[in-house]
Amino acid sequence: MRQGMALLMKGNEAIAEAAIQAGCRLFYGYPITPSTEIPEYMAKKMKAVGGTYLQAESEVAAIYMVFGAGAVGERVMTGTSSPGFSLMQEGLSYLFAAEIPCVIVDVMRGGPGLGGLGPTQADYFQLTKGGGHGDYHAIVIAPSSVQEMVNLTKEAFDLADYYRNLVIIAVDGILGQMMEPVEFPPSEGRKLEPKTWAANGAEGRPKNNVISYYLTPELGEVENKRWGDKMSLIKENEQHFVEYEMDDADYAFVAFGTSARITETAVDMLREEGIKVGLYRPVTLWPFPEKGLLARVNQIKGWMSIELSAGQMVEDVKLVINGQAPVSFYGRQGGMTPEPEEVVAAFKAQLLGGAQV
Amino acid sequence: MRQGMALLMKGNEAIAEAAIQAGCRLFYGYPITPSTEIPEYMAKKMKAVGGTYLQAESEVAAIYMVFGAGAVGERVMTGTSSPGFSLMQEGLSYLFAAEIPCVIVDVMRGGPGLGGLGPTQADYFQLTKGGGHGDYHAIVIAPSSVQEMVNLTKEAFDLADYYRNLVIIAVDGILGQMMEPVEFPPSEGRKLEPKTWAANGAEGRPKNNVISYYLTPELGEVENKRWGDKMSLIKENEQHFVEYEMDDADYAFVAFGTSARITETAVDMLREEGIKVGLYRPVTLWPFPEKGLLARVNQIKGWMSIELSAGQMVEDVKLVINGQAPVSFYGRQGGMTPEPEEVVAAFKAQLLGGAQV
Amino acid sequence: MSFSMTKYIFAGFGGQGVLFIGKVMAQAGMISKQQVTWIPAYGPEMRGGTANCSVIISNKRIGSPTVAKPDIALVMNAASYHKFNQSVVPGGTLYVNSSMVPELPGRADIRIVRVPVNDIAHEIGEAKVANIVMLGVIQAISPTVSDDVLEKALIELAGKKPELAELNIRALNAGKEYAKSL
Amino acid sequence: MSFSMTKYIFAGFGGQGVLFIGKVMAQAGMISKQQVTWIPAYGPEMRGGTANCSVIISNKRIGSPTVAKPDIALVMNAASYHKFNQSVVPGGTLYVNSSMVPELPGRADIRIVRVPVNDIAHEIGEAKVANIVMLGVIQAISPTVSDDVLEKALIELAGKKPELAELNIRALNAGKEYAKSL
Amino acid sequence: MKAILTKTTGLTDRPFHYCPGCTHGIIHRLIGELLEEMNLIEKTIGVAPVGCSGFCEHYFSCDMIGAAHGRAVAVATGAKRARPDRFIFTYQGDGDGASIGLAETMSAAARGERITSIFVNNCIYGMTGGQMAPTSLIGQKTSTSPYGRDAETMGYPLDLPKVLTQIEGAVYVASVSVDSPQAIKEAKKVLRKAFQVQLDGLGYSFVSILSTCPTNWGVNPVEALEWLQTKMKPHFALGELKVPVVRGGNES
Amino acid sequence: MKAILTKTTGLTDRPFHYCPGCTHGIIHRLIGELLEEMNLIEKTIGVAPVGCSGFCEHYFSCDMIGAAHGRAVAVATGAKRARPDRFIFTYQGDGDGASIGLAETMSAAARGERITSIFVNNCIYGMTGGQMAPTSLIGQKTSTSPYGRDAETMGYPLDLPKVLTQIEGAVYVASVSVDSPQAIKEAKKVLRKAFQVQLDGLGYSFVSILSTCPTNWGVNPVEALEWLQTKMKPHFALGELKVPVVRGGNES
Amino acid sequence: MKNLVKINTERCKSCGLCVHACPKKILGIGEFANNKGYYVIEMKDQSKCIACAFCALICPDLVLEVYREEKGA
Amino acid sequence: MKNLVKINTERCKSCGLCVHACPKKILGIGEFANNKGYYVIEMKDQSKCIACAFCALICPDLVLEVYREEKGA
Ligand SMILES: Cc1ncc(C[n+]2csc(CCOP(=O)(O)OP(=O)(O)O)c2C)c(N)n1
Ligand SMILES: Cc1ncc(C[n+]2csc(CCOP(=O)(O)OP(=O)(O)O)c2C)c(N)n1
Ligand code: SF4
Ligand code: SF4
Ligand code: SF4
Ligand code: SF4
Ligand code: SF4
Ligand code: SF4
Ligand SMILES: [Mg+2]
Ligand SMILES: [Mg+2]
Repeated sequence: MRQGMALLMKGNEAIAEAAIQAGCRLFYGYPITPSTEIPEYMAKKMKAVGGTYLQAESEVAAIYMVFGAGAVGERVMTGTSSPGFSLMQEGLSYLFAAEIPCVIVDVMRGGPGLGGLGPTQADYFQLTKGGGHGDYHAIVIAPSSVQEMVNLTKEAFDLADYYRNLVIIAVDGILGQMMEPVEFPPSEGRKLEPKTWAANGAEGRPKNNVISYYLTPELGEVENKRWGDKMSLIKENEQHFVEYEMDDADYAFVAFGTSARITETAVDMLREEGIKVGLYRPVTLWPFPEKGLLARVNQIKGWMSIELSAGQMVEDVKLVINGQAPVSFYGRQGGMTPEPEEVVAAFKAQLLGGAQV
Repeated sequence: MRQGMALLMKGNEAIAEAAIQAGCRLFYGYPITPSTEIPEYMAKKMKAVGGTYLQAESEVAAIYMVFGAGAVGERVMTGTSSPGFSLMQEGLSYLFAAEIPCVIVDVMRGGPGLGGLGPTQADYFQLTKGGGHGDYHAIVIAPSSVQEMVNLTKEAFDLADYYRNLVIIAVDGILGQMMEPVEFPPSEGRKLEPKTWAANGAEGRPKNNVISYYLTPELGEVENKRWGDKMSLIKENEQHFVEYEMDDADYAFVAFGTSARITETAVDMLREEGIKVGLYRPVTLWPFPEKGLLARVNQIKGWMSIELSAGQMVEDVKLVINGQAPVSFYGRQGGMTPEPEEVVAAFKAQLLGGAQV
Repeated sequence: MSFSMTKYIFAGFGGQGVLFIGKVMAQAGMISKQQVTWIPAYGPEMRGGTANCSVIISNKRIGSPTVAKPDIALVMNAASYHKFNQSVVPGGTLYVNSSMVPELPGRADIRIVRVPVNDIAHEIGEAKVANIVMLGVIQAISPTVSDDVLEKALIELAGKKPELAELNIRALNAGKEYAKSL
Repeated sequence: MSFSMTKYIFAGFGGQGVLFIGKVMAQAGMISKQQVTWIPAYGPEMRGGTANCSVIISNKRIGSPTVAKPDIALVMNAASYHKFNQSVVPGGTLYVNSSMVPELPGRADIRIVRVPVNDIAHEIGEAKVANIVMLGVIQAISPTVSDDVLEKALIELAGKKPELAELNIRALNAGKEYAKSL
Repeated sequence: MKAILTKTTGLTDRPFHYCPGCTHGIIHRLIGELLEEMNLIEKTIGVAPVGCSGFCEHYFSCDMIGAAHGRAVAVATGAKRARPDRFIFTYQGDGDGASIGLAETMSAAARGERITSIFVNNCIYGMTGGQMAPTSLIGQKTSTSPYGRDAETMGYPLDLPKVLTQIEGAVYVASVSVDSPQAIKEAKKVLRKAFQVQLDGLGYSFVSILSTCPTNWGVNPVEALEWLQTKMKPHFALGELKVPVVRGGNES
Repeated sequence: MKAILTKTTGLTDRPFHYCPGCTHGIIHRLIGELLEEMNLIEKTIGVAPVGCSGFCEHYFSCDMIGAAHGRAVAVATGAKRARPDRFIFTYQGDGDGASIGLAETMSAAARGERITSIFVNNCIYGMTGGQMAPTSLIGQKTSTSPYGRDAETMGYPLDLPKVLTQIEGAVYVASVSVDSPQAIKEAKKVLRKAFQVQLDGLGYSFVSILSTCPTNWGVNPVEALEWLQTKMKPHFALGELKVPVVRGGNES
Repeated sequence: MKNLVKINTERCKSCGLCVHACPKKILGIGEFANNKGYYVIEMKDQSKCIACAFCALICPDLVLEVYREEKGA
Repeated sequence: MKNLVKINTERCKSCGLCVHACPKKILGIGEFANNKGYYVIEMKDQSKCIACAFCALICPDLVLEVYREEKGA
């Protein structure tokens, strides 16, 4: 990898390369469009760095291979797309409960069911509310450019190790397939504790168990409270977002990933018409960046969530705004993406026209 | 089954018996505590009625066996508990997209991970927001007594056939394991169309395909819109709830299943102290019964959601109340259940004390 | 009719049949047209671990089916004694299997009834009916259903095994007998 | 520097190399320090189905990477002509592979350039460089990057195959040549 | 004129979406012809996989159900138990049936489900663009074994039919190919027997068919036939590997 | 005094939660003893299943990972690829390894993963209270086969070790039992070989151990031993079913 | 004898399998491309055709139908 | 000879497997119940013990340890 100089790369490949540069030497996965460039890149590049690409027999097996590698304390990743991601839900719940650090990529495609190969963001609920059983959350990161896919992938591994929590990188099919110029600057990374908890062989120390069960409800509640405290800490420390033209905005869009890119153009178009509008772009989907939104509550007259879905994130926006301003929504589904012109029109109809979804 | 006269039955067995009485002749499942009495009852009773109990090799296989039986137009059911339910998420998304009627029981236990065997309601998000990929919803029904498990199970099969939508019966481990007297009154049932769409052999008609994919994003959007319209219709017609002491209430609890039973006692205790409080009990978790809540918005000074989780349904309550009154929460986790006294204390501290979660 | 509700906990280790006698009480309550609930609970061990059930018998609708503070608790082994001894409501009754629970400094605000049920069962010649013996003692001292209803419940639950029903009723009476001596 | 953004769509059926020439344009844009995006799209067929890619070259940050209304569209087969002919912005240019797309009543508000690229490629002796020939025509008529940058891009993408680069550049020049005749 | 070979009513008129020379199309035709010849079109329910053949619902003239990747056998089981009077087949790729769906295939075999699985083995994941399959050959270069499949780290090709012969409920197990007109005729014979085994209610019948993937093998369609003959055939047990002890097997 | 048999350091002091007479405990002891004797305690990572033995993390003295039901082999694979220098075993029930985890077991075998699976076959789902297992015998009454397992509708018991012998990457496959002191000694020998096969890096080693479930079989512990001997043994291939062609197998 | 091979050119994908399979080598890829852009198969000498149907047997895309002239027709 | 079988009564579950396995039939279920409520195993005649360790081999709960008296000790 020619460090420091720009390369034209697909988002999926950029994630894979960034993972390797972040010290990930284990990738377990099962091919699925539109995420397959990730395993393919790993299959090609892991060899040279002495790492392992292993094709699992299924996504279920893949996520539990990740479980095993994470449990022994190694950096590990898998990547998939919506249907495969659904098959991993039990595993995600287990990974959380066993507090195993790992990074999972979901390159979202058209659903539900087998659906289609087009880009969507319709796994938002599944990603952020816990598609698996029980009270848990993964840290969910949503880049919106290939360069950000590089930067955030490196950060994802640090977050996972720092909090002993699974981290999901959520992108739509366009970001996974799109090529943009990208650079790989050498990065610092966080200070991390040694993984003394790992089950990697009890040499000269008491044995470690990495497990996800509790023997009594009393213990179960203690564990759940401890996990709850950890999630509160993450909520406190790790809300990330980017604002575009927000400082003097009267109205604001909320969008992530590709829809944020499209909306950014819509903002430019509206600004050209002299309408003061901005874009609030969540970079973490969980924790949802409430703080930044709350800071704007008194300023913004109306909000509009733009999504490649029937409207999922809009619920989190409403939960934060809590009735203090209208919150509306515009989206496309099934693999379709809105044009900036549509977003502009929807904005005028719903917010300037005062209508509300 | 001695019709008309009361029997002492476990909730799980009551569901199984009700399913058979509703004409379900196919049960595919994989054992898991605390839901196992369902397959066990089916294994015992299906033979006599010429039905089939088949033990699948896994929950993944079970849900796709359900897919096959539903696709040919027969009434079919499966039952599981949280970890097994997580393994079914891909299947649920497929069942929705293929519009296959079926009934699935989730007897919730302690999570996340392997967790424990105690009762919880911590799968609420997974149940109602779509634990699988894509924009979809299952109809989710939450009985709170063994008798209701009978009545609603029969209704579940009608709902599934009527809307060609999967229906989930969600109960916690207590309801599954608890014995209460129960009766099986003969029931009418809805008027239902013949299943002309079913793939059951193209005798004297054009062939049928039961599929869950679309070949282009354009078609994908058309399909998703159609599904969206169906979900709107269900939202319009099928919001169900039960009110307890609500008519003159100043404050209200929101709770379902076992926590509703516990809260009912808390309401009695508070009423004895002269505090005007009531209980709003959602019977459908999806569609969440917004209408009934909205009808009380101007009446109720403060709401409190009581759950066997870290607080999941409370988000849906907040989305409806939308800032017009404080919405607070109290819950227990990991298999623990609150005592009515705790609920009373939490209510006084958070709502009478004015504090808010 | 006035409001009456009785809450029970039956506890012991697996195989001692505590879930069964709870079921008998619930069945009896149902036969006498009361509202009833029965909830089992198990420890993590596969067998020989602790098990218990909560039973409520009430003449009005039962809200919460869980029992934190039983009016009547039955403990068949030491572990269960330690787990539930404190939870009995003041004025309530704690029935203790004295064959397995050593004499211990007990609470003053509840009645503690110690019964050597294993030994009594031994005399009957069936170790496994110790639980029914204790049920007899309870029925004698703090009944919530009539004697014949309780017997009816035992017979119904014996299903197609009359000899079993007969044995159980013998054990029940042995318990009632013993109660007289208290 | 003033704001300039050019949007392309390159369409044809699989195997005609439309994704590749899109990539060449993007690479060239990047070499000339522009912002670029490249997005592929495939039809449902495994092979021989339609494929296309959207490319944007801009001197300022690119928001939306999707291209609904291209400034420049290239269609290598009839299906693609029908799909994209209407979407070209008024004043834009539509490049048509006349070896495969019959003469059709076209739009008056855009420039339509018909090139028999298959035949030209045939003359070069390599059917599969028809796409590069068309790239040459585009470069001659509506360039967004300099000639040498475009050649540099072709060479970079040929990687370790100089003979391939050489062939491509021959095709490119053939295209430019033909453009003169237009 | 006497029709020697004409289009079967077992297939619709919809053109196949497969790559030029892909033998999935030949296998489709054989199944369509048998459905017609055995008079099964109206009593058949086919189950499609996810894979290149994932759109075959549109090609067969019978009712079809589209399963999830790897779950065709589970879907077929659910359907057959619901309608034992129907003829039910699954059409699956090697990734679908031998990787993600391996437990389903093996378990249905163990249960002796009265269904027929047609397993199209092309040693690759075609649909997703040529990744390694459980059946990929040692040394075979794929997009996820770019340096060739190496037994040390990626294991050995799984010969599923051979494994299935060890399972009691799998009563008819055969492995054929479609690389020549003669082989195609033989494949049809074997498929007919497999169908008959189900109609006779004898148990699970499974036919593996070696098939080509010119696109992902990176060869032209004719070379692909040779690749199949010279590279694939030596590595997989061929022929009727298991026939019913009772009647059904020796019919045709 | 000379110690003939004393508690191994391979096990912790925590009392087992198993039912009286359940032979899971015997198998635990054999593994613990081998970990000690082969000096593996500090370099071993064990993977526990979900099943009655799902709490065995607390019994073995080595590091342990608790897998989900059926996924122990996948977890072990992930761990072994991460730490090839470690000795890694899975301990699984018959439901865990032959039903929900069947694809994982077979696929790891096909890949020749350098791990050792100990498969405890008691013909039942013990943990969940006695439901039918893929290994349950014809006619066996369980809570989900209350009228006895019937081959017509529920299929035949799956003899997993026999099937695994057909898979190239499975280099050591054996089936033993623990129903007598002699059998227990034999079982230990076989386990030692299986461990050695992994240490020699030869491939996947799999040991099936016939075990009792007095509780769910509804017999007392001593009767359970007889049940195993008279009912189970006739239905499963026993002994060393497959040994490495190269060295490793004939060590002890 | 005069046999007939009917060619449904729109379905042809120019794969060449029939050319390869024909024992008489009378099939070939022609100059004409169909709407999909494939240069379709063409019969070079129908008179040599023995109606063995190898071509139709191996054609993956149902392009070919083979008829034999009846005796004394 | 005088051998020794150590019994960790608190772990005993009264399953009887050792009783069944002992060739000398010198083990039996006793009268004393441990805290778990199990009537624990007891040694009826240590002097007859041949230290074959069958009991310890078959005991599933690590209750038994077997020692043999060294020659000339
Ligand atoms: C759960 C899930 N995982 C992965 C995929 C992606 N996928 C589609 S088909 C396929 C494999 C195709 O190979 P094979 O089954 O051999 O069929 P072929 O295309 O080769 O005929 C994969 C991995 C998917 N659709 N769903
Ligand atoms: C996904 C999932 N499905 C089902 C279960 C419930 N369950 C726990 S153990 C078990 C099977 C136990 O049988 P086996 O594997 O043979 O082990 P044994 O208890 O007999 O030793 C089942 C079905 C679970 N925990 N998770
Ligand atoms: S990719 Fe391979 S298997 Fe798929 S259609 Fe093309 S040639 Fe056939
Ligand atoms: S249930 Fe069976 S397998 Fe489980 S511990 Fe008890 S006896 Fe052993
Ligand atoms: S029928 Fe035979 S001879 Fe005639 S064209 Fe076809 S293959 Fe050639
Ligand atoms: S085999 Fe069929 S598709 Fe291929 S060239 Fe011949 S006619 Fe065309
Ligand atoms: S060592 Fe042998 S003889 Fe002594 S008690 Fe044990 S089994 Fe009996
Ligand atoms: S075998 Fe062990 S547990 Fe069983 S009775 Fe003997 S000593 Fe006790
Ligand atoms: Mg394949
Ligand atoms: Mg078992």
